[in-house]
Amino acid sequence: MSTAALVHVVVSGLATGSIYALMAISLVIVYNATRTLNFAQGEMLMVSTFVGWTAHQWLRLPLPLIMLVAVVAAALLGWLIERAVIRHSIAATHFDVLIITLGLSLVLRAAAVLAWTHDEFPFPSFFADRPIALGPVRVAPVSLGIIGGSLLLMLALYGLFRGTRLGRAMRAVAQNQRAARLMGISVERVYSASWILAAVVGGIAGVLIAPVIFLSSKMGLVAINGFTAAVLGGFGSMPGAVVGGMLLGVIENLAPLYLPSGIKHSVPFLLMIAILLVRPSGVLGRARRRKV
Amino acid sequence: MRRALWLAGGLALLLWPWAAPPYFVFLASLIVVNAIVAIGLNLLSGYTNQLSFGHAGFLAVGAYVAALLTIHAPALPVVAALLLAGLATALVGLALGIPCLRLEGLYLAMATLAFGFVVVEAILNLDWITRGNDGLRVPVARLGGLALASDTAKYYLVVAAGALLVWAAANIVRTRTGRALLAIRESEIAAQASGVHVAAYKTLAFVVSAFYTGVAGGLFAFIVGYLSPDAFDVFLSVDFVAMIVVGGLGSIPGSIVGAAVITVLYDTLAAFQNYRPLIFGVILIACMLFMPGGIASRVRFPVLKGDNA
Amino acid sequence: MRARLVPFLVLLAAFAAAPAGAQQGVTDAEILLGGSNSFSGPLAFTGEQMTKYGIDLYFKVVNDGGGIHGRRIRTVYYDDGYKPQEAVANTKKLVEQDRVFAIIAPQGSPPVVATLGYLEEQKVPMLFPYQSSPVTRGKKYVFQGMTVSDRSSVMMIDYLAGQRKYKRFAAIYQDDEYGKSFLTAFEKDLGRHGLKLVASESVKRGVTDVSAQIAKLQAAKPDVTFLVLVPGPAAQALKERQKIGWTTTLMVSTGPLTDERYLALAGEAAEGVEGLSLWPDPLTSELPGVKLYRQHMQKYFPKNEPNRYSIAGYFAGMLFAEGAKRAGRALTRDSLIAALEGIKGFESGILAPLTIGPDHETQKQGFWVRVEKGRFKTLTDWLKSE
Amino acid sequence: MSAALELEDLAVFYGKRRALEGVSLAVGRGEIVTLLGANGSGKSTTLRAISGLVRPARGRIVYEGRDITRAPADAIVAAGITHVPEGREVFPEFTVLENLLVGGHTVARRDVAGRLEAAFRLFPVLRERRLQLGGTLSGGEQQMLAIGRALMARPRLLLLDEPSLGLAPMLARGYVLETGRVVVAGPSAALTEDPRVRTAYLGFAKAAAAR
Amino acid sequence: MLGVEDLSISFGGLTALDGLGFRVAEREIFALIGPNGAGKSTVFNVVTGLYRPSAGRVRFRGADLLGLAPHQIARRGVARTFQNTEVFRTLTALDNVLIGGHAHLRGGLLRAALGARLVRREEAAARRRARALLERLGLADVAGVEAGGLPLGLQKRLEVARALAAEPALLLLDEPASGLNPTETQTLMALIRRLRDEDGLTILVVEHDMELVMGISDRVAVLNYGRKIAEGKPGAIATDPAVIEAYLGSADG
Repeated sequence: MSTAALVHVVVSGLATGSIYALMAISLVIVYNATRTLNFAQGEMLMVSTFVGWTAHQWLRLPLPLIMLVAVVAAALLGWLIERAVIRHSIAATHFDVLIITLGLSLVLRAAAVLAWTHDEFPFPSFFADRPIALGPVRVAPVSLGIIGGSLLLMLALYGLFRGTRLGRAMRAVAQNQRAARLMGISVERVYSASWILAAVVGGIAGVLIAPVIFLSSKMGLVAINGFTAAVLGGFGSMPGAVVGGMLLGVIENLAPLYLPSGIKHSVPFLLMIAILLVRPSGVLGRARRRKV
Repeated sequence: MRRALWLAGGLALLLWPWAAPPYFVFLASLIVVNAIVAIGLNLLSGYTNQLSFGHAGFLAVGAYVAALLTIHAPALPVVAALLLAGLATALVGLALGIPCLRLEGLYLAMATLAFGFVVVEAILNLDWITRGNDGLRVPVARLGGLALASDTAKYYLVVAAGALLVWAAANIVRTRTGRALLAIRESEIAAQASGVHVAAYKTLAFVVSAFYTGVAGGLFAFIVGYLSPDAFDVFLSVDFVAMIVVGGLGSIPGSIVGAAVITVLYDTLAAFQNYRPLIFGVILIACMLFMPGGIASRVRFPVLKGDNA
Repeated sequence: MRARLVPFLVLLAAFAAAPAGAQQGVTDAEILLGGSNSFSGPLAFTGEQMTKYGIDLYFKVVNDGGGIHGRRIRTVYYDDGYKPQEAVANTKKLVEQDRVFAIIAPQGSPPVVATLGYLEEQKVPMLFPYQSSPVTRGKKYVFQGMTVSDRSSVMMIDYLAGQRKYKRFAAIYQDDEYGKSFLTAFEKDLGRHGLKLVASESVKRGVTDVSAQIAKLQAAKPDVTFLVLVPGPAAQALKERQKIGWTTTLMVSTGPLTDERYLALAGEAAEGVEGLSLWPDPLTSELPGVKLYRQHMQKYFPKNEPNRYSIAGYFAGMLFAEGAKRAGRALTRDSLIAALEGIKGFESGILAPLTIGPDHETQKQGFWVRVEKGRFKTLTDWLKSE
Repeated sequence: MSAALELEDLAVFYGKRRALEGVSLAVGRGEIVTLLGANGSGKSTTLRAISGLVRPARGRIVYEGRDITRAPADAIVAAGITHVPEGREVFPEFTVLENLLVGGHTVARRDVAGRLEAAFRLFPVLRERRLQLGGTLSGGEQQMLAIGRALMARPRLLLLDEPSLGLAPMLARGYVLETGRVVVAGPSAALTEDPRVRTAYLGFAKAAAAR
Repeated sequence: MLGVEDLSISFGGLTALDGLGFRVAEREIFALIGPNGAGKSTVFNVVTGLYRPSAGRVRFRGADLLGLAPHQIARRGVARTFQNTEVFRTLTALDNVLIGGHAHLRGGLLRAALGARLVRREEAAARRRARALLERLGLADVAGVEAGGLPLGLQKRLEVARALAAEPALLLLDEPASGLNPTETQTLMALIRRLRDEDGLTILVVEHDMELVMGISDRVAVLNYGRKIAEGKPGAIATDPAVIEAYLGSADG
């Protein structure tokens, strides 16, 4: 295996890793606000991407507008789900809410099948597949584009969380809901904002990844890698989500190069189990302790 | 009164194959198998609050062990095959349970999810014995000289095993072990302070849960007759979780009712194709929003309770 | 408890497998067929197209034309989501509850294999299962639908190694029954030509990135690389090849893959790919049967685009109708089987003239195509697989 | 007396457990009022009810003439009541600066800098530690941070729950609570002399009687 | 009986215990008092094995408790109640008490599953004992009620019953009187005395209610900022200037 090929494989892994990271970030945003694992995150991404694509089919919109439509659809969907379903289960245990999001994922996927069939569709991309040569190394613009786009989004999120009132409020709610209320933060509004924000991040991730894995009612399954990434990084930690996603993407790509075919496909899961055993709260996670 | 209820129930179970159309005999077997899994899962998730999204993995282990034993040792009576399937799965449960002691809630759910995937991969990769993707034909179960080939014969096997396991589970949950598990669910700290070895009981819950699911796996192998890794995907694990959620966490009768409801629901909805997941999802959500304790919280089960109820 | 059960069990063992009614599923007015298929899970698209838009399409045509010997054909399908245990449950339900005459076009090896034994035991015909493993060969009650992998392999290898003289072959295959059965067949047929696979890489179902597999294959420098995949990953593999600028290999798609869908997904990356085509192009072929199929689709399902899965289902419907017609008014399972076995040189207008032999295979030929400007261009006549 | 805050017959339940039973009290403008009582007597619950963290089952809370009994917590902060909770509850993963800024969540953007400066002037040590994480401060510093944070919103009524942990309370007027009821009320001078207060804290009356 | 020596522990920079030491004699009622945050509950958590101190020793009947797991400590005869009550909320009062007796039952999983006679007999006996305990604590009426639904006062008593079911030698009571009304507190005081006098228990109690502390304790230790600032008979403690200052501030504020 040449170095050039290796670089390509790693870059390609970083590209999918960025998407995993975005998925993980979406999950973590909702988790931090509501302590809920959103099993429907992947399906929300799928639906919003489909909406963007449908707008494209009808109106022949340019790509940036497709992205906009998808993002708006995602935000609406996130808001709707939070207000219509999740808000009513505030008294329920986390376990119950988990089942609710699981039910949501089934409903969304089934609804997507009814609206858009089981078929797979090509999705327009911002970036070309034809390689560009950087010295001896060839990289695909699409990989660089996904990585770049994701990094930009992550940077924007970083700015949002660090620099804005809403971001600070969301972080405060993540640490201590009661204290956040005492600061005059409306926790309910943060819930809504979190679902919307997570959906928007997912919506962007969907538009970025759809040209690669194609648009279909089952594309939401990519979220499972987001879960793995989030766990690897330590659920609740944003930097952890990014690290976990990138790590997963690269390892997933390197495993087939070096490991016998017997175990290469289990690598993400073995990795997850291994990390959980060594660091039960993930690479960058923090353990919580109950007080008596 | 209670005795009369038991008698009526038992009689109904025994006479079912004569009263019901043949397909419903098979369906009833499937319900019982799922009920055994649900009880096992409930002992882990409902009783000790250790969430598992990997029970399809345990089911697979039990199914393959029972099938392989029957293939390679045809003289082995089915009872022994089922017992060994349960024990082998319990061993796997032990191996998974010990490291999982360190994990809580979400992380445990994720680790068990990963376990489910790893089991499927293992079946694929051990293809010299499991035949991987080609799948494994399960021979007819034998009890001494008797071949349990018909659906009715299989039904009696399943019902006998199910009755025994339900009875045992009811005994377990209303005595010391069951109380210790519940105590752990309610407050690990107070349980420790009462002398409950939390780690041991959490592991025990994994082992017992795996045993139940393993035996169910063996029964599953015999009633379905063919095993392939595709049978045991993560959605099956989710179905099991749905069973105990719908039926009621921490309730043995709830597990049985939940298994029956979900199995029958699946069967009824099979013809609705694209609407099936939609309806199923809506039911899950509605159940959680409007009946969070499951069916067990709405219905009083007169039997199977301790004398303090 | 157990001791008391034994007499019951003895009784039941004797009672087992009551004989099924000879004309089950056939009335004066109707023939009832059923199938367990994928309407969810990885093969949902295929399942839906084949049944609702394929088999049922042809049956609509038949029914509107007065049915077969005055009997309309009705179908009932259940979803198994590609899970064998659900296929078993569905099949039992179809046979025992719905009391269907025969099972038509179940899909995927695990569900098909899981129900095979039961159907044989119940003497219920399994008609035209859509899966490529040779497990169904030579069974009395089974008539295989899709060209099985070893036949595809014979056609592909004999053409490429024999006529085209390629020497180095590699494969990227899906890590399941479909992929592995092709891999085994390739090895065997290459062996006949004194060759072997220089590299093979597996891809997991639902994968997001195949860059590592393609990089490894490239390093082995094959002349020909087989794609034993489903449309999504196949398109990904082709795009991946484009990304690394690997032009020195001929990509060849297997029969089940050679399909307009991966062309649509891969776009320009599919240009120059060759493959074994099992079906004429459903959109452009001028064969009389295909034209009729398009007309019928336009009439009954104007919104559904023609594709290879619906044409496969359409063909299955046609074949059943042909068998039932030949069996005459006194349609029984055995008479249907005898009628199907008697089919010789049947002109469907879609495939080459069909003769069903003792192997009970209903499709065994394909032809060679190359992708040019986004369409399959036919390069050969029907190839021989025996 | 023109009361800034008035509680009328307030009752609070946690599930089936009664925490407050008909508490009535008043706080005047510019007044420092202390709630006394043993653990579990309902002091914290009273404050939580005022700041909207718990919903009273019965009774009224009137603040500056407005009924805020059912107002959400964020509206109550915006109305000018802030609450320094028991155990401080600083945000451990926020820096001191961020803790203060989040305290100013309801403050107009242009006023934040001024409020921040005021907090730093009040507790200079917070300025020194402004980039340190809240969770790493010592107990006393955390308390200062908690108070500074509550002052960011420029409250007109400040609720302090056990602000000093054993430091002398500066009393103007006080209420003594026992099992969710007010048992003593009065000016602080009278309270310190009241044997029931001493009993509540040290059981002095009892001990004295025993001698 | 219980000897605590030189105990130190800190959480995230906050020192909770700082070189604390005290001894409790057999059949003594010993109270730990001090303002909130003085470290009283931390002592309990160290003694019962929930926290591991950074320095110090805990000896119980001559054996070192440090390094033992909480359930092992419980099995050696140390039982406790909790400040914010940790009853098993969805279990009945009777089941709560039965769990308290967990360590004294032998019936393992297999025998229980198979309904062995030993288990059935043992269970029946355990239930009799548990009912007797409930009776003794005035909880007989609520034996079948879910513990979480009981009023706080009854939950506290239930915790005592559960602790007693473990047949301990040393009983740790963490703020048993908090949230109780004066009558309930009086009943509680009588109970604690009886436990010592009739059952021969040694009792370590953390409490804010001075009436209770002064009324029942043989000796009292006062903690402030994790240190012991006074120890002695209740009467002496109540007049100790250091103690008064810790509670009410120095006279001149």
